Amino acid sequence: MGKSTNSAIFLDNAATTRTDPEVVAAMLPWLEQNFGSPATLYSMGSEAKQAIESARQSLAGLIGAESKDIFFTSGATESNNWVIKGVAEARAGKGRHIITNEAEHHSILMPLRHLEKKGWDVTYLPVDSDGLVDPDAVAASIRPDTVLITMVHANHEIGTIQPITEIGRIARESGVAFHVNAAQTVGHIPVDVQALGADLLSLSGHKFYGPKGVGALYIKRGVRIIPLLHGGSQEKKRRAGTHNVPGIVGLGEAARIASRDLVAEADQLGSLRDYIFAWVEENIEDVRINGHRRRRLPNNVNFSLEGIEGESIMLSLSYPTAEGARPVFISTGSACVSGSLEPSHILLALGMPAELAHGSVRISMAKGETREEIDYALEAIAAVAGRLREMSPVYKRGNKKCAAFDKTEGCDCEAAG
Amino acid sequence: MGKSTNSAIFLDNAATTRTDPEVVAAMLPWLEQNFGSPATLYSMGSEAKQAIESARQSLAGLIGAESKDIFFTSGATESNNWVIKGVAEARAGKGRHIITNEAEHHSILMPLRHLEKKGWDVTYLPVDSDGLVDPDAVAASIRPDTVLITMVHANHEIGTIQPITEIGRIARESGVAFHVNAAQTVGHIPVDVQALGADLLSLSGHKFYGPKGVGALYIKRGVRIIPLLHGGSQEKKRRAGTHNVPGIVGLGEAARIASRDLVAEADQLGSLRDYIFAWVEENIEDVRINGHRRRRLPNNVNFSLEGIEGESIMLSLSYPTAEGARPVFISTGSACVSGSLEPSHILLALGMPAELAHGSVRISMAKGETREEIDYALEAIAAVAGRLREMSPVYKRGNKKCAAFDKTEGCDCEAAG
Amino acid sequence: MYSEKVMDHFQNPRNMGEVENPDGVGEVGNPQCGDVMRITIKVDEKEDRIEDVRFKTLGCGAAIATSSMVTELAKGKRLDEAQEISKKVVADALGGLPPQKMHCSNLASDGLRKAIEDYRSRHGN
Amino acid sequence: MYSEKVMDHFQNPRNMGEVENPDGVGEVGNPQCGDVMRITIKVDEKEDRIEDVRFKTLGCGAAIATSSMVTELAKGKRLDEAQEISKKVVADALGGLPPQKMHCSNLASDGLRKAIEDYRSRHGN
Ligand SMILES: Cc1ncc(COP(=O)(O)O)c(C=O)c1O
Ligand SMILES: Cc1ncc(COP(=O)(O)O)c(C=O)c1O
Repeated sequence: MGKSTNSAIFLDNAATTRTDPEVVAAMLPWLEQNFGSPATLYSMGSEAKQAIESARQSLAGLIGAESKDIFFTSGATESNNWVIKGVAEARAGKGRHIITNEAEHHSILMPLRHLEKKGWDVTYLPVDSDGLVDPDAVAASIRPDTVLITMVHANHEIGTIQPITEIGRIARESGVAFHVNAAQTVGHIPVDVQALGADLLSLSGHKFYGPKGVGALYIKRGVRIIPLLHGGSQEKKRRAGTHNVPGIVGLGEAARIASRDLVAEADQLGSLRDYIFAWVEENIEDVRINGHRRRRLPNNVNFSLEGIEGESIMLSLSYPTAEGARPVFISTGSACVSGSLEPSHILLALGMPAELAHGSVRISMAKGETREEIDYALEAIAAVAGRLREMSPVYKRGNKKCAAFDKTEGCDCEAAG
Repeated sequence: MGKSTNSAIFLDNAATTRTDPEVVAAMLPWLEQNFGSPATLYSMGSEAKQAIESARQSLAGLIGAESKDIFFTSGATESNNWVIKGVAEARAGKGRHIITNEAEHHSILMPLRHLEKKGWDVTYLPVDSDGLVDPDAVAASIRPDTVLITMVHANHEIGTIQPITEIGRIARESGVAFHVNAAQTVGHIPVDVQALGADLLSLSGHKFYGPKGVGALYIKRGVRIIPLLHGGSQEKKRRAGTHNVPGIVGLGEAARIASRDLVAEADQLGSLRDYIFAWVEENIEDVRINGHRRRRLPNNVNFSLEGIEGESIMLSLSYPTAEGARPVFISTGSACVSGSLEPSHILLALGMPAELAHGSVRISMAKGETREEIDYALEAIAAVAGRLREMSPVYKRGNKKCAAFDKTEGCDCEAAG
Repeated sequence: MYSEKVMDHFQNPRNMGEVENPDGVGEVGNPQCGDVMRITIKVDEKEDRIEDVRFKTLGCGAAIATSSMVTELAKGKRLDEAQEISKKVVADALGGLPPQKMHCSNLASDGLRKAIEDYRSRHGN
Repeated sequence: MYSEKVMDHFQNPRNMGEVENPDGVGEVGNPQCGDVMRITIKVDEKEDRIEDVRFKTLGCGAAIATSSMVTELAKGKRLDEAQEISKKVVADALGGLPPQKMHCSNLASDGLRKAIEDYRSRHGN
């Protein structure tokens, strides 16, 4: 986030974050000088081994785990696939039922769909209009053949934080393995595997200022899981493959930094987030806040702008035409997926009508974000919204208007003025 | 490979190679500046997308593939697991038989063992005393229910290059999918997916001066394979997960450099290799060359020293005691695996007696290796061998001596002088 | 993802708005799908020519750019010629569209055709 | 992987070789397993004490270091004391061994015990 007038304002940190310069600095010696493999006995290898063990400790410290329960992977997608396929396979003898919710990340939903094709039964619990899962519904859906409950800690799109502790307690009482996908929370809000009651927990380095292509899975001692990557004896034979030493060192450094900065970051971004909500409601018409107002990630803001479409908002913001204007990078829940413009399944799971989901804007901030940048971005968003609404054939056409939104009642559309 | 007297001589490049400084330089902008995800539409994302597409082209060029058939992974271990599990699952309807050989890498053998537990039938073809698979044996083992043949291009331990083209032809004629694990060959000798007749081909960046934690799988158009990592729509929905942009860019750069340097490297290292064999046979007693003399990787040397054990050779070389001595890093087929010193399954597959396998030394060179360093290393090896043999209670005890080695006849052990 | 020409039409759309007292109106798409295009035309009756044409569009970058391009292509054309403007013609004029945008967000030529039909039905042919 | 003490004994093994005209010889291990230790001792018969002890070892770093350490520990000890030198005692004296090396490559104390037994059997007790 440079300070020159023309530099971009990056507000898509839920997709990926800048690699912290301290992290890059920590990685460089392992890219440039010591390239040894930790599997080897000679000095270069031992140093690499020490480096990854120290990264393991930093990461364990960040999430309240023992370091021997941390297994490095290529990212949360791998961790999630590993959990779903590996626990399913390890526990298939006990049963073939898994519980999750409708608003999960694709790296959870797609492996589950795959299991369904192979005869597994998956319960997709609904979420309420704020995106929350009801712990009672989790309890009610547990069956004798349930072997896994997997819940995202915080949703990547709307930032809603699930009642993980409650769900964890229910899982423990029922003897069902409990997996938490903490890709969006680790490094941003306190995550403690014990407090959450997690048996397994996924995370990804690049979501909290670490490198891309590296992540981890926490596996509580005693939890049975079949490897996803079979092969060499790395990671106690549970995850094969030559260690990505620079990546792992970077992940460890990101964990160390997060342990230091997390609370301050959450405070700072939390107030900016609330400021944004207030500003948007004050200054933009026909806008709706998505996700829970308080139980949400401090760095996440999501709202829908009636009558316009997200990709065009995003493009207008990122390629501004005015001389000297700063590009603003945000994301939207309106994505062009293979041939049709599909609104995010997460927004739809809230009960939101598709046309509103198409108009959604996600702002996700990084630590150090400034009020100045946010003000700039907000003015830009308001201007773009105005311009696109002028272009829109449906905005304020007068025949339909969405009143206060409530999932159970749906969008209350009525003929208006 | 610095030039100062005390710097280490790294001869374990089959385990992992130094990341080429040009590769590191190519990666840095993607670590330090542009951290965008290629999945996003704004400028940072588009640039990242262009960068990975250009890496895909470089890599495709190196192996004679079309770039749309290249899929990025976290390394050869993932690629191999993906192939074995993904092709098995996609073709299970046709049959449940897979053909491989005894001397494969663990990232092939372990997923196969796993499939065996689930009811698959695997034929492990023997190799001869040079490590070669007999194509006729492959042809003879094909059954109506055979769905996959997987063969390593060159063995990582003894460097023997398999008759892949012949096996590829047999696979094609039988309509069986053919996978080549080219982790050791890509970037070192010419690899052309067409010429080899490969339907699938695995590779790993760090084996040819690229970064660790990134690799690829070539999947010929039309070959059916179920994803290993389900989730987002990256890599045409075949391999989910946020792209490791710096890693992929580094892999592409390594491919570009290899396309340029490969032939010269193979020439230079090939003569050094032959020089080493000649030197060792001339200067060290009771030594045996492992692997095929000519059909082998140019950078690979492997021999067994009678009467001593590999780990102690390796440790002695890497922690020399003499003032100013240079450490020499090699590897050995004698590995301490969970509680017992196990000789490499690859050396045993050659029919070698375990005691000789324990005394094996692998020298694997990198481009730019110098005759001076090699001479230094050879003298060091000879000295260490002498010292350890003096310490050995079994060397030249006079009661046993291994004559010329031939797999079918086994080690010809007889009472000697 | 988008060509320069697409970005140009997206950023500087031509003929945005509504023709006053239009002779024909065509609307296609569906807000639930994230794409709605409304094309209004003014027709020079004597010449059977499109005198003026404007668009209003809700949709993604491609939807806006193709709308803008369709109006550019249609303006001044005879109705029978304008009716021939296909999705492909529009996409080609923009230097190509990403494959996944070829169909969903490239409805403007349908909108134009609808507007022409509307004009014809109102004028009895 | 190895402690400094292990590396020291590996690099500078004490009492390497064979006692001349040994009073007892113990050999354990198997070349197929990559580990063979041969311990030879000279016994001060009057004192029932190990006067000299030497080792020859084929094996990994731990095998050599533990052999060296066993001879250090045994030298000058009474036979009954020397017999008490266990794998654990050797490993502890070396500042610990990697877990996977604890058993396979730490046979030297068995070798020593065998050498003592050999001495005793030859001397009739
Ligand atoms: C909630 C959540 N889970 C999983 C992932 C997958 O992470 P990665 O792409 O690093 O594998 C992401 C990010 O893409 C995410 O936001
Ligand atoms: C022949 C062979 N296959 C596969 C691999 C696995 O590669 P990686 O550890 O990079 O996943 C290696 C190296 O370890 C290898 O030498």
